[in-house]
Amino acid sequence: MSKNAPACTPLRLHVPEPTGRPGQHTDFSYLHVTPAGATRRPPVDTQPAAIGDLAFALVRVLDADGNAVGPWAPQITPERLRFGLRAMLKTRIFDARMLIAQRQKKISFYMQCLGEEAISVAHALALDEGDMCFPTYRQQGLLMAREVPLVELICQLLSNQRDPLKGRQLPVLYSVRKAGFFSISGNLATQVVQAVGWGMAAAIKGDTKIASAWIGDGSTAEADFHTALVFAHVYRAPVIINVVNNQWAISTFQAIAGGEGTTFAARGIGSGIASLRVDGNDFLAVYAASRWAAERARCNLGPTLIEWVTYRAGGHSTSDDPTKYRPADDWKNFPLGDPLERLKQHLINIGAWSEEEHQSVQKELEAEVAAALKEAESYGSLADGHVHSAAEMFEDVYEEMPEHLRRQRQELGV
Amino acid sequence: MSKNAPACTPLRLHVPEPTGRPGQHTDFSYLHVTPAGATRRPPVDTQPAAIGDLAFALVRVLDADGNAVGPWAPQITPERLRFGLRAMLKTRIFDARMLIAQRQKKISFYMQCLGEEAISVAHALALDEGDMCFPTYRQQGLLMAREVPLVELICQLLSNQRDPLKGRQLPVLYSVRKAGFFSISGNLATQVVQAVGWGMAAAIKGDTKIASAWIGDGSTAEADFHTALVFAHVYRAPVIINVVNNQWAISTFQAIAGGEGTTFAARGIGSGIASLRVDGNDFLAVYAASRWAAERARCNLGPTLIEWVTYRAGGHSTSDDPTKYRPADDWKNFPLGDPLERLKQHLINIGAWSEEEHQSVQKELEAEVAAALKEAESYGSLADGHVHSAAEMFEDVYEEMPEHLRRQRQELGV
Amino acid sequence: MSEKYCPPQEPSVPPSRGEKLLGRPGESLQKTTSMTMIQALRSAMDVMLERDDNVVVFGEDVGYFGGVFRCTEGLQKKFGSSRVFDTPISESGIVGVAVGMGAYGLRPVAEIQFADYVYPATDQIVSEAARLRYRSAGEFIAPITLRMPCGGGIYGGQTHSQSPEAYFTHVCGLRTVMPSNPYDAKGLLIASIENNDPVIFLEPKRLYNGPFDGHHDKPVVPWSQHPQGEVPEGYYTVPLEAAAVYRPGNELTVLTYGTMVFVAEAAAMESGIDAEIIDLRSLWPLDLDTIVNSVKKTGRCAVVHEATRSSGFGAELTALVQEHCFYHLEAPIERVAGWDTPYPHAQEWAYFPGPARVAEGFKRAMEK
Amino acid sequence: MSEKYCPPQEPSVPPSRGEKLLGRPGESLQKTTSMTMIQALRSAMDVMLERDDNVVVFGEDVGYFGGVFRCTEGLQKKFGSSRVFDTPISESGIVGVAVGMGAYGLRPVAEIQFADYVYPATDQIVSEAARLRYRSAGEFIAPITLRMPCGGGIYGGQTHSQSPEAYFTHVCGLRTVMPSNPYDAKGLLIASIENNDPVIFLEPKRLYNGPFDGHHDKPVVPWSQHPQGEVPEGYYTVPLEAAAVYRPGNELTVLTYGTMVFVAEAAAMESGIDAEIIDLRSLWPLDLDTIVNSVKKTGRCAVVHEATRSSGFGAELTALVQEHCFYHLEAPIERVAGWDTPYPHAQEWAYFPGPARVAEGFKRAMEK
Ligand SMILES: Cc1ncc(C[n+]2csc(CCOP(=O)(O)OP(=O)(O)O)c2C)c(N)n1
Ligand SMILES: Cc1ncc(C[n+]2csc(CCOP(=O)(O)OP(=O)(O)O)c2C)c(N)n1
Ligand SMILES: [Mg+2]
Ligand SMILES: [Mg+2]
Repeated sequence: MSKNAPACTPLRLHVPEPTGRPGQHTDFSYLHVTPAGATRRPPVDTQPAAIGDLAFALVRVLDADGNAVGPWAPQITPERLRFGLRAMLKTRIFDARMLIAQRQKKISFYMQCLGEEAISVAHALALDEGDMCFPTYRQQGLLMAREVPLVELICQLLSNQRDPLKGRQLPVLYSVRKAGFFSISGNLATQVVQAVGWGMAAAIKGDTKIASAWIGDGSTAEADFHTALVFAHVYRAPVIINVVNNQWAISTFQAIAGGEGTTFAARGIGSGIASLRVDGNDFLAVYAASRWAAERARCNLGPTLIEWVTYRAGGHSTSDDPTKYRPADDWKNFPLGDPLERLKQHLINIGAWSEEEHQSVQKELEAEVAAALKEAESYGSLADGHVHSAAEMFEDVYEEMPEHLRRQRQELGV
Repeated sequence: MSKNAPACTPLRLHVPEPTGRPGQHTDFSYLHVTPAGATRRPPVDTQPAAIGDLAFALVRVLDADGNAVGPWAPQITPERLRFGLRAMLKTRIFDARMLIAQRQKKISFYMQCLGEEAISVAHALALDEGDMCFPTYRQQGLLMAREVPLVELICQLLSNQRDPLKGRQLPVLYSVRKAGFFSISGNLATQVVQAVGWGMAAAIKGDTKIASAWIGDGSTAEADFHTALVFAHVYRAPVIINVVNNQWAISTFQAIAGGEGTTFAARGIGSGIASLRVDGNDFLAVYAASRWAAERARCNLGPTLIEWVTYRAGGHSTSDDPTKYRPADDWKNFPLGDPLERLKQHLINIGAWSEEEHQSVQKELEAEVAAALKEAESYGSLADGHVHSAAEMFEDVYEEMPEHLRRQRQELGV
Repeated sequence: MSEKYCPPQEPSVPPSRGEKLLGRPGESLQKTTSMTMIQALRSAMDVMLERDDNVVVFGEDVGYFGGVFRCTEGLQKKFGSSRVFDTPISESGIVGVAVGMGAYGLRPVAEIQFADYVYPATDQIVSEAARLRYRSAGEFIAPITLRMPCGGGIYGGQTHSQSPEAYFTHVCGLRTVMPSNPYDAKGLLIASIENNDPVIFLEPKRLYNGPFDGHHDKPVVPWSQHPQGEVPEGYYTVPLEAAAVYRPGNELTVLTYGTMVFVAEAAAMESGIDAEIIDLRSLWPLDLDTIVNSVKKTGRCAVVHEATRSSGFGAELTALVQEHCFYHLEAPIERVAGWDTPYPHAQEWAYFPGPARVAEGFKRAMEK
Repeated sequence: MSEKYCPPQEPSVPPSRGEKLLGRPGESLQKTTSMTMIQALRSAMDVMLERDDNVVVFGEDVGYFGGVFRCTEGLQKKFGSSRVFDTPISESGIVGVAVGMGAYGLRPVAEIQFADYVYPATDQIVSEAARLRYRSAGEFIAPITLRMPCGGGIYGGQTHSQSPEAYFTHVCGLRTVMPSNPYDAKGLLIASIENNDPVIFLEPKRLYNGPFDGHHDKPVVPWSQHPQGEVPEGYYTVPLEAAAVYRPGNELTVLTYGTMVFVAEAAAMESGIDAEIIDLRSLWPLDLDTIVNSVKKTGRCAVVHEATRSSGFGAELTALVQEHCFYHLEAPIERVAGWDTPYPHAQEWAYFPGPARVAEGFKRAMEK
């Protein structure tokens, strides 16, 4: 072997760092935010190879004044938008109340989606009944938009005797089949490839229902994300793959998941998947992009990957203190703002909402959440020991309980 | 939930098919072959984001007449090219002879690299001593270029008493540390992320050595391929990721691995990795692209992914009969030709080779291989039972043999 | 175990060779045919693809080509490529999409090309398929069957020879099954496909073409010369969770499965020990009663498997037997298994627990 | 086991509380400090990062933040981000790059955030790390240490509570270690980092802050009140493959490890049984002599672990004891373990094998 090496300095390991740490000010220019209305909207049947640029652009509809501009401005009635705002508000109020309940030790653990409400709520509006969502723990907005009774959800959070999941799952790891909401796994990323399988099954059966999968920026590093892209592409599965890029994965910045110098939407390009990068705090953009993707899926045009650019405004979970690893006022400086405020402004602009209505809806929803919590608490909680019986622990391991589990249940004496 | 669905036909599953099956004629236009010299050569320090087009192009140097044209035509002496041709020839002769030995039941199993010789040989010439290759079972060209004694290799193939791997590995799963050739795993794709780890280690230690990893088109579907891209990108690991797209993975066409409507080189784009698609049957293009990637790695410019477009001219292994699933004359119609013929023509064009020399070198190498086989056979084979002792089976499980393995060895009475 | 798949009087050993009409619950009398294990498995998939629109078959090379062991040959042609298809080389993907399809309502039958390659799918199997019913309190299930050739004896080296059953038997929510002959292979595969729990279906590849007894230097006996090679052509099931007494005996209970059934038989014959050989067939959940009854009768027990010994499934069998039959045991339970090393290529037969080694174990179990 | 890491007279129980000077082979007398298990683990990594340039530490959230359990807090600041760094969320990637680094010559110490999340890395562990030395006949090795918190007791639900040791003890080529106290945690972690085999290092998270005895309704006892919370500040090792007799006794041998050491102690005290509690520390390879000697003395044996019972590591322990001590056993070996279900969130204490259930098991082992 000969000497080919150019005269280079010694190798060194590059370890990405965020532009802001506690006490500093984050430089958000890395987001490459473009003006609302600037990004083109190709027809749904465009070949993925022809729209690679969209994975590096940013689909935005609402401008700084709250007006809907550009080719992505969707056809949607004020009525639906009002429903959306209400669902976002409900999500936020619910989260805030449950956070308190956790601090009060009524609930053992909680995860909020503060700042990300538009993504799941607007997406839910863009889907059809019977479409199946494969969510992570930060899509409670889907449940609010699909009007799942709050008492049911809170019983799961309290792990009480009416917890539909029988106390088996950590709070927030819901499963709500009737609302098209797949059982949330504690293991990251596993559900994305399952969603592809669900979509393939729908295609095999000649159904018209599609699947929608959710994954965080950090979790895209998991192998199952790749697997999902490969299978979705190969079989043109009717599925939407939603990457919620909220900039953080617990304490690690999105660059540690591979966001530096590229985008998460771009992950779809190599797999020949139509890919969009969208302002996730822009309710109208979320709705429009979701409709575009759902239509593609439903018309046998294949999968779409959407990166939703947003910010995790709260802690990762109730076990987390984000001020340890990022500036405390980061969200305030986040250039895409607050999704709730932005939709509210738009509705006010088009004369479909007002400050007064906002106040009264807020009060109404607060009361609704409080009442639901109260009712759910009346069915007990983990804290007070009113949980599903220990005997139920042995059920649902198999369809029918095998002998060895019967013996174990007897040994426990339940 | 409202009804959003457009009026679409029922969903259906798309299952890709090759353009040719047995008895048919493959339409190779799906390869999008461009003329030699047509693809640009950016400086090594170009940002990956600026060269996404190269992942869909095709780097070629040798034109139909065997002349080196265009910006990728490398600086390389005729001496080195002659060495390269010789190593390719040796690889092909070795493969052919070992295939016969397998048919003669001297060797239990064999895998040839017929038609793909340029990729590993030219790549080896572009690397430095101390650089570490993490190969698959189809890079024997690296061993030929690095002049590993043939007897040593054949002893591994014969699983005999001088097999350096003590009879533990299937034939062809070599490990040759001194030649910078990492132990081949029987499990696909696992070594790519290990190569990234090796490169990260070199960077951590301020070394100047780089890693080069190999994977087949089919195996890119494995999760470890994605993992390798993510880690290589995040830490800017000094590593070259070689995807050998030989169009087939046993009986499945490259579209089943996700090659339809896109390229394997394009898999790097989303991860912000510089990515090239290269004519793998063009020795000069392979050398030039490998040098470009090696220089990037060595100068802390990060990883490069290269898709080598080639064709698996033989069966997958000696257990495989490709006429069952593809046209028998496919290779003849493959538009990128035979790498050996192409380099030979070029060398003849520049006056550095001749038909006569070719014949005599061929004879010489055939004799060398035959002699090596003969010598290796004199040390026994699996067929005649002259293998490493059963006692050695218990060694190297741990650094020092634990008690329970001592007991088992005693039980076996060896 | 559902009644439906477990007719109480199911014969564990089929009638002897020759065309025969068998009565099966809910089925008319059936014609039988001599089949290899490969043909029997293919027939099971064929029958189920025909009976149930929700059954789909896929895996690496299983579509056009019909699988590297040809188990799915002809099925794509017959049922079309949206029922039987090739997949990318991604075991985690194969299992992951199977889980999603199962949640939708299909019954996926997926092939892992070799059991040695199942590890990338571990998370989808352990964390997902096995737990989906439990964590969703029954809202979603994963009625999937994962077929995979296992075991050595074909000079496959360390990555084409493994017997990974112990990784699966530790996972609650999974069923693990391993047939030892064509009749059981077909009946168990149909039962597995119909079962609503995820099933790991291990196929001892050394048995694909004949009842290999470990004498690798002797000519191969084909299934056509063995009574269990006689297989009904249509639908029938062999119940899960039911062991078979493969060879009755009085001196020693042998617990085994897969290839080792025949090796144990050879060892019994060669050592002259009157061994009762129990072919477990379903490893987990297990038919403990059959085991306990036998050990109480013989007072001695040997456990034989090809997988590495330590923390192998034989450990659980040993623990259960000593727990349930302690006062009946006259000697320690013997384990004969693969050594605790990877499966070497050249020393295959020093690794494989052949008849001589198994017979030694039987003798030790008898001596003390 | 290398001599270097195995001083023959290594005391298995450190001297009692208070600042003390300990003599260690090859080390000068050392100051000790009261440490939690987290501090002890951190100290082990700190010492090794300092002593050996080839040691690197990484995993999800372990860099800037210092890990979700804070085990690596301050290490990035001290040693820089090319020695201690965050990784993408990819357990297979974490182990995969560790294998490559090990082949290069580094000694990676990687954290898997919870043992429940190790499954995506199965293939890299089982097929690669564990087999690299063997398949390359020693040309390449994987001297890696994979730290991972395991076990329940913190209301973590099914994916923050698992004890997956049995998947690893079945893999030849792997070492599996589980400390039960700060002193052992530090000494075993240093020994693991120095060892040239891949080590699965399981950390019972319920013990991070104190010797939890299973009485979840009683106040938590901190390590500062326990003799094994007294830890030398510098370098020392606790040998691999060496069990510790945690509590001597004559009536019953208890084989256990991790959290269950203290639960077993509570059960022994509460049941009044004179149990000899053996803390295995290294699960595999195993210190069988200590076990056999004890069982031969007591004639009775109970195995206690938190992992699900069936095909758990307790099965192997049971099998080994009956193989080696059959004629000394007066009663069946009892297994007390987690139930064969996922670890439920709300029924945590009905699942966890607490002192009452363990004491019941002890009584059964004594009765017959
Ligand atoms: C396989 C696996 N590895 C690690 C974890 C621990 N974990 C839980 S959430 C999380 C961060 C996920 O970040 P991201 O995907 O960005 O989602 P986000 O929390 O921001 O919504 C981690 C590492 C896990 N649950 N599963
Ligand atoms: C994890 C794993 N799955 C499956 C296999 C079986 N297998 C061996 S080679 C091969 C095809 C690989 O095709 P490709 O990556 O294109 O490489 P090529 O053989 O064409 O060089 C398969 C499926 C394996 N060895 N490992
Ligand atoms: Mg995130
Ligand atoms: Mg290929």
